[in-house]
Amino acid sequence: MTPTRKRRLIAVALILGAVGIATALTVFALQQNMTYLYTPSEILAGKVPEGARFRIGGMVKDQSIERGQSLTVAFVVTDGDGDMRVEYEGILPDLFREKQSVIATGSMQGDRFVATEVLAKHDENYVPRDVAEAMGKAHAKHVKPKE
Amino acid sequence: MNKLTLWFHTLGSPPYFHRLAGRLAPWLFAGAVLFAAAGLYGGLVVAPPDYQQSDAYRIIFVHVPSAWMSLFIYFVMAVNAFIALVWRIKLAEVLAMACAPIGAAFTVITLATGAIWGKPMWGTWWTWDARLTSELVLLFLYLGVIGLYQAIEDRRQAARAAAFLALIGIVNVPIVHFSVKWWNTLHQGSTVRLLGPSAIDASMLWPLLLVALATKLWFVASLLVRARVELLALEGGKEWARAEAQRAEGTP
Amino acid sequence: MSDFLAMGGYAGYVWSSVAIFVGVLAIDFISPRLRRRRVLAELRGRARRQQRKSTENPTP
Amino acid sequence: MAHSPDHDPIPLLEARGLVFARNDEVVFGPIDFRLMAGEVVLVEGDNGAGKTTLLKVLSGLLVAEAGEIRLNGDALTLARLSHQVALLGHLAGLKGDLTAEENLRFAIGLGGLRAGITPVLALGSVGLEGYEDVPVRQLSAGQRKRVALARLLLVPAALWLLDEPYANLDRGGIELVNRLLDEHARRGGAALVTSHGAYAFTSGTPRRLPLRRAA
Amino acid sequence: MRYGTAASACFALLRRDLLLSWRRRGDALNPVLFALIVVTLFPLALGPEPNQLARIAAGVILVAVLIAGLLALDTLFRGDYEDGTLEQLVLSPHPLPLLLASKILVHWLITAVPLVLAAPLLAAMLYLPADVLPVLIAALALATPLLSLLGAVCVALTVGMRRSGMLLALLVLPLYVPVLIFAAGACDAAQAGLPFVAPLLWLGAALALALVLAPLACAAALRISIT
Repeated sequence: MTPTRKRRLIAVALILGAVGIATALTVFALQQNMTYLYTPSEILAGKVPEGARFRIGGMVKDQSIERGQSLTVAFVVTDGDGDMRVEYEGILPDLFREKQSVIATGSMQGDRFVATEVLAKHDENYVPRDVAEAMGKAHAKHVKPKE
Repeated sequence: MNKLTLWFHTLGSPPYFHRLAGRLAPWLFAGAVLFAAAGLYGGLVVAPPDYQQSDAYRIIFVHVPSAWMSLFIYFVMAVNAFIALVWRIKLAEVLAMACAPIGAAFTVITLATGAIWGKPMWGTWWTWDARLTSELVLLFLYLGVIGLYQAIEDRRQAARAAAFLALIGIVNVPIVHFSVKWWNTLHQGSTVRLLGPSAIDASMLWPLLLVALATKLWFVASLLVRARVELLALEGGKEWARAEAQRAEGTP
Repeated sequence: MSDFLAMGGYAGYVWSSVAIFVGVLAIDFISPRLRRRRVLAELRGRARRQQRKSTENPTP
Repeated sequence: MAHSPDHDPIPLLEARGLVFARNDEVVFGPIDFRLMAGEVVLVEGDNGAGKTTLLKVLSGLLVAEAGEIRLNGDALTLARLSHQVALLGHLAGLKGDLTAEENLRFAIGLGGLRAGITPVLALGSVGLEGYEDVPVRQLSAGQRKRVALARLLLVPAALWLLDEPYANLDRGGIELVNRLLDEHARRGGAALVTSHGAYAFTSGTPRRLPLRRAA
Repeated sequence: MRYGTAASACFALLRRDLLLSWRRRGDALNPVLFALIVVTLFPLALGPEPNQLARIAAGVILVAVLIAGLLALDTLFRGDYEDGTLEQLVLSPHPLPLLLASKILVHWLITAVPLVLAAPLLAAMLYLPADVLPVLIAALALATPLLSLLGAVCVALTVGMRRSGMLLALLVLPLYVPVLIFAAGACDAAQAGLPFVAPLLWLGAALALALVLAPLACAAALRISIT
């Protein structure tokens, strides 16, 4: 084997080895929750450690918004399977409404989630109002539990 | 020499490219303005309000095409950078370097309009989620390529060094694109998909595609104009460049 | 017409976005043109200098 | 090359149609020359004629615009630099914080060692006996140049590319360079030496390669 | 005649760089002193409230280490470039990536390892909870070689420039962003009591790739910028 060829072989072997190790570590990493975004049912299942600051994601439950004095507000976030009461004080985004996806940051205090920030997440669907109403009537029962 | 390489060499000859680009660019610009006007009219006037976001969603018509371009241009830049580094073709170096400012412009538009859109809808100008952060890194990469290109005295060497940086930065492009898939973040997923049905009503889709087409044409036009100037500066000592300078004196 | 300009209360957001889009692209349109003018002026200057040199001491 | 007779020995270094350009302006070329073993060639030219650039191109540091370089008949490429070439540039490549001997030991580690010589012997033959343990920082410019010359004696390169080796040297130093070049040529080595003409060889009359700035 | 092997060349380079930094051993403390001063500034600017400091401690330490590393990057090739040794390295017949890997290794040992060792002190200054410290050190141990490797590629691109400081920062920081995000992510998660292994695994994966690819890229970049 010529020296050049040997050198090239070693380089290729090294690169393949590195890619292999990197892939293995990535596969391990992907099995963990890294976004720290939990759904209400995950919280109820005890997947969030005590006292942790994390983000909760889900849909604002229909007719659950209670506005208190000044800017305090309480609502229930649901993922279809579990409900979690969220309390927040501050200005809410325009999109915040019932049946809207939200992401709130905060921590558990007892059995309720106290948020320091509430952001509204809109989906990637864009539909004219009348079309949405027509669709809404047709699929009134189909609440997407995914978000 | 086969036909393809012959064609490539003719096109790669600076005076020929200069002439061709000078002839094409105005038409491309005109087309871009025409399509953009039609698309924006369709988006801002004709298209109905969204059921969730009402009229605020109309920012999509400038935000999304710019975002596509910010990634697309980086890809074009990296391809040219690769060609420049491997085959040392001058035109490829020039094209790669001409991509950077245009890409940076579209990235700035994407970030600015995104922030403006985020404020009323999400409730924040900025959030450090994966999509936004990686797009910001994309801007830094563009600026790094421009900065490196400006900083080195020898133009060819500067182009090669900056092209190398551009190639390293290509890692970021898939991260930007797939960030909404890989991380569940505030930014919504892709609306318009190449495969499968798009998640946008047809009445809103056609203006979006028109503006997207306009930005593509604009990119090509701007690329040609910028590459043209760069070639002129690079080949200042050559006969054709001198002739061009004399010819342009009469028509300022 | 004013309804259209008001954008359902989001006028500031929508129109500033469009303005940024148009404004940044306008800059992108102008800057290579300015650079081209500079480059051409520089090339003419170089040509003049060379001409002067060759008339002052013509090549033997 | 169809005309070259078959019994012609392979030149140590050969350049064919070598052109170098910077910012699209030709710096030198096209140049053709051959350097046989046992030959010393003086590259002459005014300031800015491209002498340093030529040596950098020949060593592989810079890439030529056109033409080719052959070492012992094999094309020189970036991927295949060889032990055959030693370059002495404007910068000596010495670390001020290290002693003369430590610097030379590093050079050996990087470039290999010629048979029958040691760093101490090499320092002796450039007139620096007893300076082995002196940090290079404390040496004069001329002495540093001598250390750099000692590096050439140590590494097993057959081709020396010397860029202005006479600069900073006194009369004794100039004679030293000439003596080293003579010895190197007699061993079967070859050297390409640049000089802007202020110093002449004291022994023999080497071949000259004039270099003029391209119009 | 004895032609050197690649291994002996790397060994000579390692030996020389270590010897050089030993002769200037005072310089090795500079990054640590810098990080120490930066960390000191935060209690002065934000007030000495332990709870508040503890919350930002990991992030501040990571940023201080990152910037200290950034400032030290310039010395990686500067000396060798100015005295011509870099030319000798590029001209040597041994694989340039290997030689550069040796240089980067020494640079990491000299500039980054003291920072990792100083991390407990920095952490104590900012009241970082004791159970987060091991995670911080693990994150630093994975992140600092990654920073050195990525930084080396950018330094190689700017090596010929006289004043490259600001530009170098502009080139390097985008590449540092993901490293910082994952390292800080691990510390944050540990502090919040959430699982923290995933970001460390990502760092490990990136390090494995960078160990092999960065020296190659660094060599290519150096070849471009030294000509």
